[in-house]
Amino acid sequence: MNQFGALSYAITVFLMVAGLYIVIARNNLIKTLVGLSIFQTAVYLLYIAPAKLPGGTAPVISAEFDAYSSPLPHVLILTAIVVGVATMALGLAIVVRIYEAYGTIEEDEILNRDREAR
Amino acid sequence: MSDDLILRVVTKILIPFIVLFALYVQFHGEYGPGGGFQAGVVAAAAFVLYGLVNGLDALRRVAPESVVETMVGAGVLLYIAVGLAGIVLGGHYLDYSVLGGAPVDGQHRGIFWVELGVGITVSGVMLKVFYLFAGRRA
Amino acid sequence: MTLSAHFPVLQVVVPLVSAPLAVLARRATAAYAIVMFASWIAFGLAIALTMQVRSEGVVSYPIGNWPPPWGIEYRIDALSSFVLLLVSAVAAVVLPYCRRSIEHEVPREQHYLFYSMFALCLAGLLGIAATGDAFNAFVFIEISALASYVLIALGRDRKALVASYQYLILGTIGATFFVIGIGMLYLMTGTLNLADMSERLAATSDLRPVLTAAAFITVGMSLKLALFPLHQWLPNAYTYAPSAVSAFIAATGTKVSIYVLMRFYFSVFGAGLVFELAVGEVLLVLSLAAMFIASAIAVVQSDFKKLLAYSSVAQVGYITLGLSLESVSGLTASIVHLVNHGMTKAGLFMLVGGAVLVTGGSGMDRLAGLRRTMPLTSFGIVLGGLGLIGIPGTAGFISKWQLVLAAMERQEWWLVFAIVASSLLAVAYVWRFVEVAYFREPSNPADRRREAPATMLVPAVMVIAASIYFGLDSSLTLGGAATAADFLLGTSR
Amino acid sequence: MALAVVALVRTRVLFAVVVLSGVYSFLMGVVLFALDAVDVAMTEAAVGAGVSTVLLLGALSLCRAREARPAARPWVPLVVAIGTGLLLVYGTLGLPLPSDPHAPVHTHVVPRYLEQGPAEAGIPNIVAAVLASYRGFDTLGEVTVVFTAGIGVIALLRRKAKEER
Repeated sequence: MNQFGALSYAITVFLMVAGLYIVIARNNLIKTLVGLSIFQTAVYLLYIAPAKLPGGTAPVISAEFDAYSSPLPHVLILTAIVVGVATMALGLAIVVRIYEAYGTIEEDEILNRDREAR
Repeated sequence: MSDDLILRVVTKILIPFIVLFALYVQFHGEYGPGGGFQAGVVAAAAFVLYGLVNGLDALRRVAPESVVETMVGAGVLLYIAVGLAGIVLGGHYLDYSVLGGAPVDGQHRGIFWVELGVGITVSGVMLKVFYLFAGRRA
Repeated sequence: MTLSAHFPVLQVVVPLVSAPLAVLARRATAAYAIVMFASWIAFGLAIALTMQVRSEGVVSYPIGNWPPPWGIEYRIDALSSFVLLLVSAVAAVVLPYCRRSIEHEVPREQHYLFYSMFALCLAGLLGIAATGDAFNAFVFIEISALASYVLIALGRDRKALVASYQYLILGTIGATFFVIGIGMLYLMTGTLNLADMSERLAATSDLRPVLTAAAFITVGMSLKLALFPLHQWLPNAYTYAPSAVSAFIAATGTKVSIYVLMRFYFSVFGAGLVFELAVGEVLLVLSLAAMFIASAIAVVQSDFKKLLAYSSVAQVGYITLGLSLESVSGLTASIVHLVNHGMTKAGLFMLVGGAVLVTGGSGMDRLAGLRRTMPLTSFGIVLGGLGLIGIPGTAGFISKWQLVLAAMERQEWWLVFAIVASSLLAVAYVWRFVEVAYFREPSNPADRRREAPATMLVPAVMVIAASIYFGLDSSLTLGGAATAADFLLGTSR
Repeated sequence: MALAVVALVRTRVLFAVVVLSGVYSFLMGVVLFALDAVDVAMTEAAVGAGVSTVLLLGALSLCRAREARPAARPWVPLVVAIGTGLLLVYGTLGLPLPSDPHAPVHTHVVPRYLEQGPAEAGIPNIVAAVLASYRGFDTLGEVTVVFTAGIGVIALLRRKAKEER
């Protein structure tokens, strides 16, 4: 079970690094947003993985089970998912407006166009 | 898109079931997984499907944009109001125990209305966002 | 229960409820009235809460009547009531200003949405200050952040969209870092209540996750509070946002993030732990860098709003400098500068907003000869500028003097010198305005004298006047800050 | 899942990026399900694989569909990202391992939810009970976030681009 634990942390860290890399390195506005959502998703694992108990079950109380995974992280992550998608929707709306105003969604091209306009 | 007869028939059959499923998820969330948020998403999906098949104008007749915008605000308002009801009835903010005779009844009632508020706002927002993105193309 | 027992939660709920009401009202005037009414109530509540904290000490409110740590607790102490007062006061004075200001900047059919967003931003910021729960703080950080992205994107220039996008990306990274930090703390302690967390952290044996959490929270919040060099989002956001938004967010947004950092440093981790980590040294270096580099950048700006924005980055440096000194007097300087600078900057952005409305832009060339066309506005900006420099008689002096005292207390004479030297840079950028407005001829000599509309000018002048008043009589601000600093360090491990 | 992410980093066709992120979210949903987080899994599948993908496709159809060219200096971001990762590794080394029933996650606050939840809140799904009652204020915040995003999108997209200066 310890290997499982270490593995889950390893995956979490890997996803986080990959997501963050996309966010910082990429020029394309939409891809940056995708990277951001991967980065956020990795956090879900950080919270949820430690909440599981071996032999436990989902936290819906019934007479058949006596071990449940911890419900509180689930609640927090539900909220985090919603916040994530809300941010994504807003980000995309801004991207659409940027595209209409500039005709591109590449960050450096946008900066160039602003410089030319000056 | 709307010319395909099979597509129209299939969606016509499908949509009531999706709505039914949304209602199930909304009101059964206390016993199984689910709740207002998921139900809102599913319910909005039903309308989005209708809009995709029958066109945006047909959808506007079923769910006028102004109604949808009202839903966006109404859900949040409902949630906040349930909280304030707790204060009015002599408890704390969002204290559902004072909403019914026995504390557990109050909790039930509170959770029911709160989840409903979530469902209304979420489906409203999803639908509104769909309108805006889809309407932008025209 | 009496109504006053509910003040902590009403403080946040009143502005919160005005947001959906404004949307349902649809009409610009109705939405405006609702939100303004709510923000004034919020201001009144903040005053009442400050009194309560003064007489009774910490006020705790269990939401849903679930005792903490099971439920979410609102917890108002000397520091949070101070921040609540700042945020709600700025909102109460910026809102009357909004009406005429945004008529020129935002299409009329969107006004009700604008006011709704403004209410949400206000409610979010107040919620951050009021809550005693780590995850609840994250949720309200996101409410205020999303609302401010929208408010900034509503600026007239297309660059506002890009500024808002960059802010969204960096802000979300910051918030996610914050969540990672909270997650680690939660995994170590099993609680989200800040007071409970602090107690249980004292008992943890393995410090590695705690230190990592401290690092993540510091970086995350530094992004939000625009600590040099993580300030990239700020200048464009302040420059291209609608004037009223610049004024409100500049005075409150970064300040509340600093509050969160203070809260975690002193009420959760404990001063001992944090400053063992060399956080003080790092903060000190970055603060000095902000004070000098950002001020130097400000001097060469060709847009006055951008100049003020870079000056904000520099002024945040003074606040974090006080924080890095690890002493009551340093912390007092931080907290009092939070308010003094917030006030001064709000006034300045409001006055510039008026000038933008009349002259059509905030470029330095547009402001040429402003003394002739808008004498009152120009004079107000100069007074505000003196506050940025820290001339005696202004609020800015009070906080800088307090900072100097804190540095002398530690016998760091070079630091005293650095504070004075960086103020000279502030003289340089304020002089830019004086030179343009007072010694250049208007680009169009036919321009007649024309001040901004009274609903904009009066609130702006009131704020600047307040910044002078608190420069002459600092008992309220400095006294409050000292109490808060004493309380924080007194209760800190 | 990791493969999907690697492919995602490398590809420059935005349509593929969107599809891959949908696949990734769905896989994440499966993993969460395996971790006994049923509610979360359901939401992640519906939101990550469903709503986000639809939103991304919608935005994509309004914009250009290819990323221009790779970034000029990929080293700085790589260093920052890996630095963050290393810090995280350092931190996780000290965390209680998952599946330890004595970890604080399972012992401090949670037992009351599990033991008293059905009696106090009256419903057996503890996630719903905590969500709507114990931490109901968080959920109010969450709805407010959705509301904020919704109103924000309305404010940004309802106006036609032509009115822009």
